[in-house]
Amino acid sequence: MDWFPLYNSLRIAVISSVLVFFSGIFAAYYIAKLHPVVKGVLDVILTLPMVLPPTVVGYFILLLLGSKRPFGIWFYNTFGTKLVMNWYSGIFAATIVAFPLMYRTARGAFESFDETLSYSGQTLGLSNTYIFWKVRMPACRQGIMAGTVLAFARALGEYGATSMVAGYTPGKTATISTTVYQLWRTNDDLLAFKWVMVNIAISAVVLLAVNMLEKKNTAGKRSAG
Amino acid sequence: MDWFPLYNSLRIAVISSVLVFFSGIFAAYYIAKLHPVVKGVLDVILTLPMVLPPTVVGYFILLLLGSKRPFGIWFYNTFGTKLVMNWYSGIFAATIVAFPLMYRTARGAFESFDETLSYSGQTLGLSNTYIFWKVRMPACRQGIMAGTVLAFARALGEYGATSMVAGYTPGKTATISTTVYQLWRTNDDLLAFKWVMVNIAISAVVLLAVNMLEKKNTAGKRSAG
Amino acid sequence: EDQTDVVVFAAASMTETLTEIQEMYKEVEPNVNLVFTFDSSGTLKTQIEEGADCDLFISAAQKQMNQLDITADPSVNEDGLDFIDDTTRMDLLENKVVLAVPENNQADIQSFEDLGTDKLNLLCLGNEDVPVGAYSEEILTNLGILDQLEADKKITYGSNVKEVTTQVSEGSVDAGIIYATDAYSAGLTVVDQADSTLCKQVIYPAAVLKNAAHADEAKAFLDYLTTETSAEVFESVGFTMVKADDEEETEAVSEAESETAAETES
Amino acid sequence: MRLYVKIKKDFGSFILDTEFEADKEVLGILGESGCGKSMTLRCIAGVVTPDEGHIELDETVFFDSEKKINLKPQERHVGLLFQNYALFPNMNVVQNLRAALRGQKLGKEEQQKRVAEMMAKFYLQGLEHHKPSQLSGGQQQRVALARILLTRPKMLMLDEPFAALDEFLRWKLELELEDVLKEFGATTLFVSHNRDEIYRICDRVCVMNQGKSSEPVPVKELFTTPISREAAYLSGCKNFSDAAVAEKGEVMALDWGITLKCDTTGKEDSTSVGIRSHFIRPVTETEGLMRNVFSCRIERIIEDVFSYILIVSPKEGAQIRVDVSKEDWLEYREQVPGDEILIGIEEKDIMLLK
Amino acid sequence: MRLYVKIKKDFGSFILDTEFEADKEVLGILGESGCGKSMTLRCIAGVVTPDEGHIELDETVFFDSEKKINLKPQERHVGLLFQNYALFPNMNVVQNLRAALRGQKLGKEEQQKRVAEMMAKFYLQGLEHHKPSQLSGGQQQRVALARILLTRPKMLMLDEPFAALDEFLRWKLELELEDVLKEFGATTLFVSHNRDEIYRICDRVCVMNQGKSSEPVPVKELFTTPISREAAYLSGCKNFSDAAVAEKGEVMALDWGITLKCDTTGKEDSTSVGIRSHFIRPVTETEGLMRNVFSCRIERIIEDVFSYILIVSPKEGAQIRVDVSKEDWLEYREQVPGDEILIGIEEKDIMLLK
Ligand SMILES: Nc1ncnc2c1ncn2[C@@H]1O[C@H](COP(=O)(O)OP(=O)(O)OP(=O)(O)O)[C@@H](O)[C@H]1O
Ligand SMILES: Nc1ncnc2c1ncn2[C@@H]1O[C@H](COP(=O)(O)OP(=O)(O)OP(=O)(O)O)[C@@H](O)[C@H]1O
Ligand code: MOO
Ligand SMILES: [Mg+2]
Ligand SMILES: [Mg+2]
Repeated sequence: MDWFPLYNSLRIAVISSVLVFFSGIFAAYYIAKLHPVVKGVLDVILTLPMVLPPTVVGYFILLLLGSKRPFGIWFYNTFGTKLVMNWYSGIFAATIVAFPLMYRTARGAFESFDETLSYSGQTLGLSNTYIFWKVRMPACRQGIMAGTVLAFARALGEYGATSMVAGYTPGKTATISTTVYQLWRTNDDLLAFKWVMVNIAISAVVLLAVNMLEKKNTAGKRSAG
Repeated sequence: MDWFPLYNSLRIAVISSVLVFFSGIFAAYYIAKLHPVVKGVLDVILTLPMVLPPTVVGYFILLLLGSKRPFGIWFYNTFGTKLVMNWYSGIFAATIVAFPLMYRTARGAFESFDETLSYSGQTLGLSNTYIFWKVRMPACRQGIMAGTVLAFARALGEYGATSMVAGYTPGKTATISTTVYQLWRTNDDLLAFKWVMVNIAISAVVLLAVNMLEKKNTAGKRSAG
Repeated sequence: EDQTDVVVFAAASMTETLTEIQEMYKEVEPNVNLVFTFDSSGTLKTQIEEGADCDLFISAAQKQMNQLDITADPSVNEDGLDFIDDTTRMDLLENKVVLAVPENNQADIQSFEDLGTDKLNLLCLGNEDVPVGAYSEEILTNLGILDQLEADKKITYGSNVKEVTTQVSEGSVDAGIIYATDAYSAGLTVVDQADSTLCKQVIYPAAVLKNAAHADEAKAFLDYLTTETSAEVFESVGFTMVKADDEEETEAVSEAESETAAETES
Repeated sequence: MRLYVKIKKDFGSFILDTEFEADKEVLGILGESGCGKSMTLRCIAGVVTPDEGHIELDETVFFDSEKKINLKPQERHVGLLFQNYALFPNMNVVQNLRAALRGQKLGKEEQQKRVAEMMAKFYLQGLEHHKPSQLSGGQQQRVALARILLTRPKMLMLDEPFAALDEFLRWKLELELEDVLKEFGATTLFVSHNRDEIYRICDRVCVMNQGKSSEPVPVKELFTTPISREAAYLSGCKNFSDAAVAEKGEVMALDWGITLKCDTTGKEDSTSVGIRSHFIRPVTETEGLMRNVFSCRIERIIEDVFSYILIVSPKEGAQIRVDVSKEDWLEYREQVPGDEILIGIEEKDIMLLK
Repeated sequence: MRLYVKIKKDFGSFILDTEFEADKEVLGILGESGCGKSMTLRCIAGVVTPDEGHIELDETVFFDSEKKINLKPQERHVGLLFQNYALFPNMNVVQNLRAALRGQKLGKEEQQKRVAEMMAKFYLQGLEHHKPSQLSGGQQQRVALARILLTRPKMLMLDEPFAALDEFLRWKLELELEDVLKEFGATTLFVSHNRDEIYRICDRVCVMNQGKSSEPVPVKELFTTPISREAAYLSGCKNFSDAAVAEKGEVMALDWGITLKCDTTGKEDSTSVGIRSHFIRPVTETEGLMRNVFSCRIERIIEDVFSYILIVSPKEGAQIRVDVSKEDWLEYREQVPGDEILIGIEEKDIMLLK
């Protein structure tokens, strides 16, 4: 068994989860404050990647970043490498597809945050950044974690857009998902199943870790009085 | 333009969203109370559909419900119709694929619920069912809504598993997503784009409605004191 | 030691065979490192069109190859794409289109002709993009039953071959039309094989790309694919080699096929 | 006996271990901040499960760790006023109150009538459609109180029910509550930090100290003859000193460095002495009748509404608080901090404690 | 003038419209539950933005709707104790306190020292690693108080800082707080429902009524000569009646159906009369000196710690509360509810109000 897909999948999933984590949280934070109609419109745009078949999403990404498109040309001229059909192309695919999950979940969490805590932080002279990371985020921990877990799982499982943007090149762009798909498609069900198990193992590790983390943070959650 | 895919997509998305809503919430509610390790294990199982390529998920569903599998045979003998390759087969696909979104998001919301409210409801003699629907759910509204929106979007956008389980028979099992995919694959980009716009319109209506709903519920959210 | 990367875009139906040949080719040409990208021919074509690096393209049908070939009929190559080096283009393999049925064949379908009868409830085809889909439609058109089947909603389209084979093996459909190679590797029961009256020869064309970084190495590998050693591998899964002396004839067929394809398109 | 409670629960850094009985009465629970009062109420209500013990009301066993009985809160029919009110944030005031009536299968009109009645009783008119987040602290507290009374519980547990109210409202609600409690005739547990409230409302008082409860005593007894330093402290006594009975009729108050004369019969093993600030008064030298007169230095003079509070210290001892009514102080009004003053304590006002 | 506040904010059903100044002093804010006290503090702290107005401290303009100035809460350096404490739920006690020191760029040791100091001052030792959810109500309040003092704000706003504390702790913290406030020398706004606390701690008092504030008055003035019924009510007066000055030296207390004799000079337009319950006392018929003596029926006798509370009613009038010290009551101890009793009121104790 060639372990490249594991390595590649992990780096793509981790990097895109990190990207999605921050971009999703910031989008959620700023959008949560807006007027509901504006929110609605932005929601539609940001949730778009969810309502389209991933392959079609991949196609749009390709139209945007392809080597013959302005951005792709500029990137090639500047960095001497193509944005598509490389291992990191999977990052674009996974990031865009996983983004709505983080965004929407984080927004839900932020909107149920008790602003009094943030006010009290402000009157204590704490910077908004500190309040954001040390008060708001931990208080919204559960929602944020749900979003992160979903985004990570989605990034790990992403197949359609990745296969479009990065292609399935064994040893170069293959991820676990595209490998599973190809193996399965070429009737190598056994090996495909092994890779499925690998994916399950990864998500098991992540999910268990997240649950342990949660437990540590919630010792004796009861409100006094 | 034949509007069948719209009709079919809507019924599949709505029915599976409803199924996912209830099953996700109940799973979340009961699992939120368990030991973190048990939770982790269940999480792995319930999040599984996310980390696999949807087509592969569809494949597993087929292995489960297929006409030659015990359950499929039993169903056929009892109801005289197949579970797969029918319009409603898309419901299984969409439900299973969208489930983790609802489940995980709802669990996040439930875990940040202030149990004192539930305690106070109990001492007031309110049934757990009443407390669940009238106190816990509204308090976790933001998270639940996020989950519902994500699940609905996912159900609407579901392509891979649906195509596997329900196939693409125009006028019978075609959904917007499979139609977009087929049209796009056969280079009818224009019509594909029209269907993409239909999908966007549906999600716009849903997301705006949800945002208006939220606004109504959050008049003057500040904690006294 | 300097390694040359030769990038090969190949139809997914060739995954097993090409991977096997890759091992063998290492001994022949140790300095060449073969980098495969497997996908459905349509996806590969899109990727090439969008500027993916590729030296050698092996398609599962003439259509995708023609769409990238400036010398092909403009009704097929609608966008006037000029990607492949026509001089290196060749027909590499032949596949057969077969009718596969579930194990117990409950519907009792024995031939392509049976598809027009009441025995059939549901038939699975690959969509047009999956090359076998185009051939399937040709067969049904030649039998004069395509429109009726569509009107009766007796056709479901799978988006890839595995989908079709799975639907057949799981008995979700009464029959499916696929390649012999796919039926072979999926272990399906084949009841009929399309002859030349039903559909044209199924050809896997190959060509080196015009802007290939390593055109010579790619050409060399393509040549290797036509050797006896490679042929053995291909034939072991049900492919037939297109003989060099068939070349003239094949050319003609491919010409004719382009016309048919053009008709279907409009 | 109507209510019997005996529970243990270990929180690691804090151990709750309490046992008491209550009759058809208002039983006050007094204890320092953090001593486990709220936790005890939560255990009785059934929202926190003790590690072991037995809870019983009116022959109904709520909880028994040995018999593995643990009734659901809903089956206990007790009303608990949570210290943080625990109003349902998504419901407005009327909806919060209506929720409490659900168990009683009333007609819509009857419901409305009862809710309106309560709204009036607790001065909540005009706030019908406010969500809890739109209410002030005191308004929230009143809604919570009204909500609990609407359920007509078999037993009432009030955790600082008036803490967020102004004095006048407090007083009015206190009268209201007393009527309700009478009509109600149920056992009531009453937690308050207000000594006067406890004195006025409660029949007996149970003193808690670091998770441990003591035998309930009649409320007057707590104020007149507390046994422990803890009890005296909670009944509002503000002056304490370690003490030792030297010989019959004499106690050395070690912290103050003075010897007090009083009746020590049966109290030989006392370790503390407590004197209420209201019972110490400045005296002139001529008052020869008093046996306990000491000279102290005035540290601080604080003016209160109807009295002056003096902080004084004996020669080398700890501070003593003295409350003097404004009338009585007139005579001494020239005094300023730093001056020496004589203070007198009557023998009967010296509390010998353990 | 150090603090100047003039703000308006419309909540639909409630309108906040307040204006007051405060010097380097402790300004009490007194007002009924729901009158807008907490909201005013929130506006000053900058966490709620008024619709219009001007807020200024020490020449720094915090808010001016016309000049479009609206400083961030962080730039205002004011400490606000939230009524619900608003402790950070994810941090333990020490972390909550440390957070408050972040602005001050202290060394780690200095930080630890100050935190430890505060923990001791507020009797929080042993709770270092408790999360807010693991604290009792009173413990939470003390942490919140300590946290605010650690930031060394330019101005302090305390919203019922001792509401959840027992009396003894309250008293100790009050002394502590007074020292801090002195050392601090900053303007302090103090919201409390405890009349005595206000009296002891505050220099002046601002009375709020349904969102409107009145001119601050010295605290003693509020208690001795309140002008409005509202002010008298908040200063703890419990007996009011509508009134009309009939002729010079005579006031008709309409609700009680009695006529009171007192000095009406300059008070001819009074509409109410108020009498503190402490200043009404039972009298015997022999006390001929008193000019205001009325016969009332005893409705209720409530025993308090150092006094008895009588609820009495004049012939056909509304109830009156009388507080009698236990000493004074001795003489009347035979009396039971239903009996007639004579009550006397001195002229100087009759407050004529608008
Ligand atoms: N989950 C927990 N883990 C550890 N200690 C806890 C936990 N919950 C509560 N405690 C501790 O239990 C003690 C009792 O809390 P409780 O709320 O019953 O106090 P209380 O008597 O009501 O005090 P107050 O008058 O201040 O409200 C407190 O000292 C608190 O710190
Ligand atoms: N968002 C809102 N919409 C409408 N009314 C509101 C809103 N927020 C607060 N109020 C009202 O504003 C008034 C003032 O509230 P505030 O919290 O300032 O009262 P308070 O004086 O602090 O009372 P307490 O002593 O009970 O704490 C209350 O009557 C409350 O009902
Ligand atoms: O790889 Mo294909 O083009 O689906 O046979
Ligand atoms: Mg408590
Ligand atoms: Mg308030």
